[in-house]
Amino acid sequence: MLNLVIYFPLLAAAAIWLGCRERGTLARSLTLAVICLETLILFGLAMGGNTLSLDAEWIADYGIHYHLQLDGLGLALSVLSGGLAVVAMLVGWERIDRWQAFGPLLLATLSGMVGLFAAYDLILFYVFWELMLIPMYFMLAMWGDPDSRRSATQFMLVTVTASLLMLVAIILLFIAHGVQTGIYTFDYGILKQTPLIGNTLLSKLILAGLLLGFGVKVPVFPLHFWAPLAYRKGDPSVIIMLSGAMANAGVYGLLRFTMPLMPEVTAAFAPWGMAIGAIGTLYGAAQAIRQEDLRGVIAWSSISHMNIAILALFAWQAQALHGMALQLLAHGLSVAGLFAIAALLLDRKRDGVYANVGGLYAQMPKLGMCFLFFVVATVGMPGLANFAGEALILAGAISRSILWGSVGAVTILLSVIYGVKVYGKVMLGPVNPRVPTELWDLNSREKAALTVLIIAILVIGLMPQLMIETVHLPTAELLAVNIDSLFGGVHAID
Amino acid sequence: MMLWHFVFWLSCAVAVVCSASLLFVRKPMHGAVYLTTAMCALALAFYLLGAPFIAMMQLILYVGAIMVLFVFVIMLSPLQETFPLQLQDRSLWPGLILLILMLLELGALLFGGLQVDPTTPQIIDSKAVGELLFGHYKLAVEAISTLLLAALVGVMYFARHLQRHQERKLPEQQEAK
Amino acid sequence: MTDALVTLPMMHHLLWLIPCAPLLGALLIIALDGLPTRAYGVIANLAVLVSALCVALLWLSGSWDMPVQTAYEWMHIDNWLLDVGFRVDRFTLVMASVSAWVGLLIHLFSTQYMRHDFGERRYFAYLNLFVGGMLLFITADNLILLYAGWEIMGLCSYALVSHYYTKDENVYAGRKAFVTTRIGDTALAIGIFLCFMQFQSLNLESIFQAAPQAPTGMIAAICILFMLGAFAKSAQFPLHVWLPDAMAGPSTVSALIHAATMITAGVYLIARTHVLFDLVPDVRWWVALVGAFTALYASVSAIGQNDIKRILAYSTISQIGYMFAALGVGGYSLALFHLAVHACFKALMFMSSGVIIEIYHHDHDIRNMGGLHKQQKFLSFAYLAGSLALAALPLVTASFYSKDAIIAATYTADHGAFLAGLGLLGALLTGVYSMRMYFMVFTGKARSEIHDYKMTWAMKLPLGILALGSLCLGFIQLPDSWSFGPHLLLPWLEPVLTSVALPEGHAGEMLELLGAAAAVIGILIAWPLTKAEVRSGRGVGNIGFLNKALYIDDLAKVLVIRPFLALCAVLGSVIDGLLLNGVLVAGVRRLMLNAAEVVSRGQGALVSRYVLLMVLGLMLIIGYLTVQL
Amino acid sequence: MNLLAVLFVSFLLFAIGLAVILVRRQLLFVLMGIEVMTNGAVLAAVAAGQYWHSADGQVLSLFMMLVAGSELAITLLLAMLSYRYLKVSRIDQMNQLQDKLDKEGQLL
Amino acid sequence: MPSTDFYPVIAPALTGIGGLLVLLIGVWPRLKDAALVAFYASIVLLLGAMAVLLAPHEAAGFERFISLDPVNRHGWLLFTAGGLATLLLAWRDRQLLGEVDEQFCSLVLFAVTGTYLLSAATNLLAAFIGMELTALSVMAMIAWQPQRKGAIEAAIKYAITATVSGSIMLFGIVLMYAGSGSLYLDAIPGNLGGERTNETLVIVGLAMVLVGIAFELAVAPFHCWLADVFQGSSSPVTAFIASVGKIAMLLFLLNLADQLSGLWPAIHGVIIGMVVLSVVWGNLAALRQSNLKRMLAYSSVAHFGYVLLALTAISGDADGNADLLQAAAYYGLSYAVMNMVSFAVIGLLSGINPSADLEGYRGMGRRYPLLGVALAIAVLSLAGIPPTAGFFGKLFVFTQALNQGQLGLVIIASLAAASSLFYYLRILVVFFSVPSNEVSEEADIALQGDAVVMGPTLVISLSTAAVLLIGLCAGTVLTFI
Repeated sequence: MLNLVIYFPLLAAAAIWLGCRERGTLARSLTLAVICLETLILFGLAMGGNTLSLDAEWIADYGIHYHLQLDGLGLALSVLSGGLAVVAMLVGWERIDRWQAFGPLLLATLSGMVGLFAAYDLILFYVFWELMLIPMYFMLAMWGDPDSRRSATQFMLVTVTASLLMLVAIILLFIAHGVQTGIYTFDYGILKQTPLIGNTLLSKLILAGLLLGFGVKVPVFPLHFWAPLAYRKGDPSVIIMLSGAMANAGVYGLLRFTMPLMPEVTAAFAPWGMAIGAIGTLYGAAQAIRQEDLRGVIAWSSISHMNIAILALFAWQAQALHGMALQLLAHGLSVAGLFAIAALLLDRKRDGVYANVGGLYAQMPKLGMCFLFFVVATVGMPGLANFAGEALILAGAISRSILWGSVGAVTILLSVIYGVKVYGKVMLGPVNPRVPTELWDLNSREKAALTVLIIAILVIGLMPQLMIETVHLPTAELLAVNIDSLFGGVHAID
Repeated sequence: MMLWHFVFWLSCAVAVVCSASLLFVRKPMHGAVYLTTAMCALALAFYLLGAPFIAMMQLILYVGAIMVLFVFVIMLSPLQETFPLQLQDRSLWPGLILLILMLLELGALLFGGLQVDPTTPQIIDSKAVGELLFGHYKLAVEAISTLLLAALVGVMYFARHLQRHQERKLPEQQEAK
Repeated sequence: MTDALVTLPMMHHLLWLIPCAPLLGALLIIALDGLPTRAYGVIANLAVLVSALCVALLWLSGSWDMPVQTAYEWMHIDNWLLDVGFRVDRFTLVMASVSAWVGLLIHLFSTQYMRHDFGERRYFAYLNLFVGGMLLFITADNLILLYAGWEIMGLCSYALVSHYYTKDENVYAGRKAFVTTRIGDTALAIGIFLCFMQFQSLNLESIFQAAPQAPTGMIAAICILFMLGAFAKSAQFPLHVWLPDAMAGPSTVSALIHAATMITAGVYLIARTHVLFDLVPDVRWWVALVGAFTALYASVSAIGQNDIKRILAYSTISQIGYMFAALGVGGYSLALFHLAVHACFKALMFMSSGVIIEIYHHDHDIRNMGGLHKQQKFLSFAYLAGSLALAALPLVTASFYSKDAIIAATYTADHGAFLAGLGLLGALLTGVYSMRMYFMVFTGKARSEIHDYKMTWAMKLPLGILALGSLCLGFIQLPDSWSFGPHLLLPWLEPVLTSVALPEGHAGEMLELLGAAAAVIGILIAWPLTKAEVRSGRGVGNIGFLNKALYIDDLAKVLVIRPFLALCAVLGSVIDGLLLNGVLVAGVRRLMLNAAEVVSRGQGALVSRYVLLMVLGLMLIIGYLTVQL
Repeated sequence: MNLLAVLFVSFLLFAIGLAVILVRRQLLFVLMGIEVMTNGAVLAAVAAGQYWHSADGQVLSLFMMLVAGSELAITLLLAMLSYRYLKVSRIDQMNQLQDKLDKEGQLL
Repeated sequence: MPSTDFYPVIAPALTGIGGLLVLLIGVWPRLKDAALVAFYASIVLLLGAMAVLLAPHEAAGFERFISLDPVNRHGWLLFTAGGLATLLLAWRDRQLLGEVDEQFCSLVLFAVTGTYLLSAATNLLAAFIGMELTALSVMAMIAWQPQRKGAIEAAIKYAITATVSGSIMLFGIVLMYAGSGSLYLDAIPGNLGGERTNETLVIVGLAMVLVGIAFELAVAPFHCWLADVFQGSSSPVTAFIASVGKIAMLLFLLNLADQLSGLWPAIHGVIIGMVVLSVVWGNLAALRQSNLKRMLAYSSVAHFGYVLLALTAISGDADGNADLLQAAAYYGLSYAVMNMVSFAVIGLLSGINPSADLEGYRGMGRRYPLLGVALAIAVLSLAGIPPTAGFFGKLFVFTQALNQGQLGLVIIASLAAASSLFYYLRILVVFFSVPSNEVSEEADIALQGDAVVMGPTLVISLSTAAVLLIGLCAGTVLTFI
């Protein structure tokens, strides 16, 4: 079953690619069907609530296992990826050309993501980590703005550089663990049973590598530099996958592989981590304020929100971690919603630069309402998904460190500044004379895409307990690392 | 023994000097002559070292075959130009400096504390060589014959092309110009 | 509590309906597409009516003590136990009644008033959502739910202020309102999280129970944060700047949000958490000071306004200032009393002002009005009732009973004389600007064309009820020092909301007299002032210092907004522009590409260079070995 | 016989051969330089063989000569082809094959 | 008492004699179809492979000259496959058209013979002869069809540099012999310390041998010839050099390191220097190349830098030697297959873009999607993206090097690997962007007969599958090496 859900999209991708060489429309329909099916299967699994697992020897000489385990958190994030893929398809339905290429790439990315969330072996994880990257690169470079190639390349280079250093760190971890216990293995299941002891230079290096590799993807504050450009230049459909689904992988990786595998050094780093998260949150928000185009604002807001997740991660505390899981989902949904809006505007030949828009509400009230809904979700309106995540995160973070928690909380203010600003600039105000008059409001396809997101955001926001229960088991398992004793003196209340 | 030493080092010196003169001569043909001299001197040195077989081979192979090949090529070469050494060409110097440095290093390495027992030359005649060659090294002989064959094939092929080229070079040259 | 369960089983289960009916109404309005526009108004009215009736039922049931209902578990992680739960006590009931019923009246008024407006459906959706948010805020039994209601109000305020979105100023005003109040929201949120950190609970009751054992420093921090939240939401100095601009929305919105309900949320918040504030009187005193100062400051500013709605806006700020002053000295129930009274007369005035503006062709300037009394008698009398209530005309208006008690109460605090002095001065000026407004609009000759406007019963009924309330609501609670008359409200509230002992004897009487005198004098000053202004065409409204409200808004722009934006820009260009994208990305790119060229050049294309490199390599290797061996 | 001294002489020959290659860019001289280098190696091989009183050294040198000869044959023909086809007799005129770097704008 | 097991000799003898036979068949007057010659040559190679497969699995030596051990067995199979692939590619190659006659085929066979000898050599002389045999055959093959632009130049450049490096290696062999008194690799460590031996000479000799090896592997700074030779020769020959010649040399190097592990620490510095120079220089030089073959050549320089990374830690007393060598061998194997794919693709497209300029490939991936994907897989493998063989090669090498404490080197290598992605992406982007111009019908490979594309297609599909399989089944592959 596990293999099926991971490789089904990949096989379908190959089939579609081979079968629909000149038939883009067919490829589009098939891709949508496959993604929907995949998402439904994943959803069913998530509802079932069981943890799937599979373990086999892979490369015995290096202790690499083909170990898969898909628990609640992984399932939730996988379902999110699938759902976002559906949305990405729906909002790119007409705009994206050559579905016979795009569809398979999208499917391959999805396959990589599901595999990533299921991987229970560091090398396997890395394999899927890179696997989802390649199709993503092509989608970024081949579609999107005419000059998206450069930003895509920058994204790819930065990510891969960091990933390679992360690989070095993973290998070091393998060696350090082997030296410590005599067992040389990359299997996460075995590694986490004997976490790395001590706050040595080696473990610091390992942590640094992991932080770098995962942090770039998140993107954590000083490593975010690729993101604004890539988010702005890529096709919004692709960016939905990149920012909404793929960014989660970074946080997920940090969650899985830092604290449980080397608690001491991570705990020592945690205050810094919280500081980075908090500062990054504010910085992202502050930059979002000064953007002059819709996609720029969304990009920075995404950065800002993902940094909150980092704040939560390093708080390593029950509420914060659960909140982080919620935040990942919520951010995925809301940023996807915003990019979907950007995509729909792009369909209407509006690029979202303030100078070219304004007063669109008059022509497209429904789109405007949806836009406002996503803005409001993004700024953390209670009752919507983001709030559930942010409230838990900030409560947890403040419990751990009043200073950084409070600094992070300022995002409540800053997010609303950019949120209502961008909404006002794009949708409200006097009608921009450059805007053509024959813009159509949402059609049923677009409505469907946005409704999926809106319902998901509402459901998670109103009944977060559903999600909390889904992710509770893995999170509790991660929390089993007795962190409070580690934080001890290091982390007294500032 | 003195005489041995004298002749041996003299022949070595001749070899070195003649080789070095390659650096200065203007015409390839002169170079070939110097080279031949150096090889003959080396053949003498080989003989003195106690390797008469190799000395013979040196004469036959190098002087007899290789140098003749050179001379043929020089004669066949359409461009009968001279090539004066251009010391003012600055791109030459780095190489020379590097080589001198390398020699200094080697000198330091060899004569700086390295101890090797002196040895008296002992004649190892062609019989011993032959036994080894066709005994232990029979596969090597086969391999080297294959190598010669390969070289032959290559030469044949290129020669064919040289021929072909000559047959149709005129129209092509016109075009090229 | 058990009593309540027995006597009111139904109500106990229907508590959720109070906030949720309007929320559902909003949802329906959004979801149901294609109905006739009028139907949306009906839905909205019905939804609020349900809430109002539920509240009324609560009154009628007679069990006011803490019915609690838990709808479902919202979030539960370890000790973070968060339910969607509602709770009503006497205090809440008063507040809910004000919100629901005033809300209902304004809804009713809106059906007519917004009839020819654009975006009616949107308007009613937000209005319903807003009432839902307010009621959620009031009835919430935990801090997060309370915060949820608080935020929903903020959002609706934003959307409704920018209702006429085709003008940039209106959009900006909405944004300004949202952002400024959000400053307070942030503080409130941090305060809530600190509460959680300290008490490991978010439920109000359990927090109140645990509070006395908590360290004072923490309580003080929480209270300061709550206080900031309240100040921003309730437009207290210096976070009041958004309110005058927020008048860009429809007048009904101003009536509902910026007069009766949301604007008083801050008052409610502090009263609600008074258990905490009681623990730190020093912090509480600052509430009083800011309140009293704002009362005066806003009155001063109101005098200089010419825009009828801005006058009302400043008057609202001022009146809320009184409420805060009451809160600050511990007179929570006094604040609530004044809140209810203020809701009546201010809603009345705002709605009326909407009609007035319609009549004068959407011109807000009172200098261009005048002479309306002859045309609109009903409106004139209603407005007069409101104005007098605002001015707190002794004995006949409700505000006299509520406001003067506050001034008296402030006297009991530390530096009480100073606080009371601020209040009295404010009261005097209130009389001035209130009546100036009335005189300018209704008396004299018309200074511009008066548009014909027919008010239907749907407009007159709410105005009538509210006018009645403005005049008579005070009679339920005459001053304590008076031996006669009903004393209904404060004693009834006593179990949940304490008040403060008013000054006894001489000082008390003195203050009462002074308060009454201030109002009367103010009203008396207003008449000649208006006369002079009408005659000369120049008056207090032309004083820039007053008109610009002491330039606080401009000061904020210069001192806060611009530096903030500049900071954002500088940070962005230094960190992203220079360091990351400049040095790192572009630098590495340049370095690599140039190095590629250097390497390629170094290797060249000639075989002699190749050999040279080989020799170099060999030389280095032999050198290395020479050194090594 | 001092092995080291002979080795040094052979090094000297070797270096001279290299020098010829580096200094004389005419194809024929380059080839001669290569021969000098090989000769140096042969000398060393013979000396080493004598040092160990073994025929290995001589076998080695014999093979060297053969290899050098065949390589030379091919190279000489290549040189001829080069004269004929490219009209080039100096190695520093051979630059058809070289790095061509893309302008920055053509890159990604 | 040298053992005289004949098994190791069968395969080289078959190919060597087979080469001669092919020559003879070729001059047979009535036989004029080149295809038949190539067919016979292929049969010879298959027979050689059979001989290797049928030989017993234990290590077997012949006269201490060459020895066939399990690693070499697979190496030999690889070389045979490489030779076959070269024949298949060359058979109807556009650039070699009409010139793939019995001579070319025999040269391929001779070159394969050389690689057999080289990789299995236990005697320095065997290695030298094997190397020279390969080099000589290749030298002729490079200039095949001398009219091609750059063919002669490439051959001359190769000839000069190869002879120089050959002399250096020869000198090294002589020095090793002078220092130890033996040409047998397995005897040298034992001889040392004995009377009249001299370790210094052996080490200097070893270093010079290493220079020769480094030249053939094209490790910086001895790499310069590679780009010119790749560019100047036809794609089948390039493929042969990359996938067969270099791997044979690599196997000899591994053998050398294994046998002389005691002396290895003395030259660690040399190897570290080579590693750093190679990964940096190779990747930098490739960054902006406008010619695909040159780009792949420089990438090859970098790749062998990574391979050598595994050899920086060989030493006499470490138990990790076997793992290190295994990692390097795996890397070499993966390198061979992925380059085979790339050059086969280049060869197949040489009708459209004979100069192999990158720009000429614009849109080829869209025009020929299967070809594009094969190339994409190969290029991604070169870039070290999982789950291809290239990734696991890097993983193993890095793991082993880190296990020996080479953190700094590994970080340099991984940064260099990251920067390499830049030019690999350039290849992919060019291949998959919008085609810039139409392809003439004559050159369009989709329109050509099966006979023309069958060979390359076979090679491409098999080696692409190999790239993936070697990666996915790395565990199994490792047990073979």
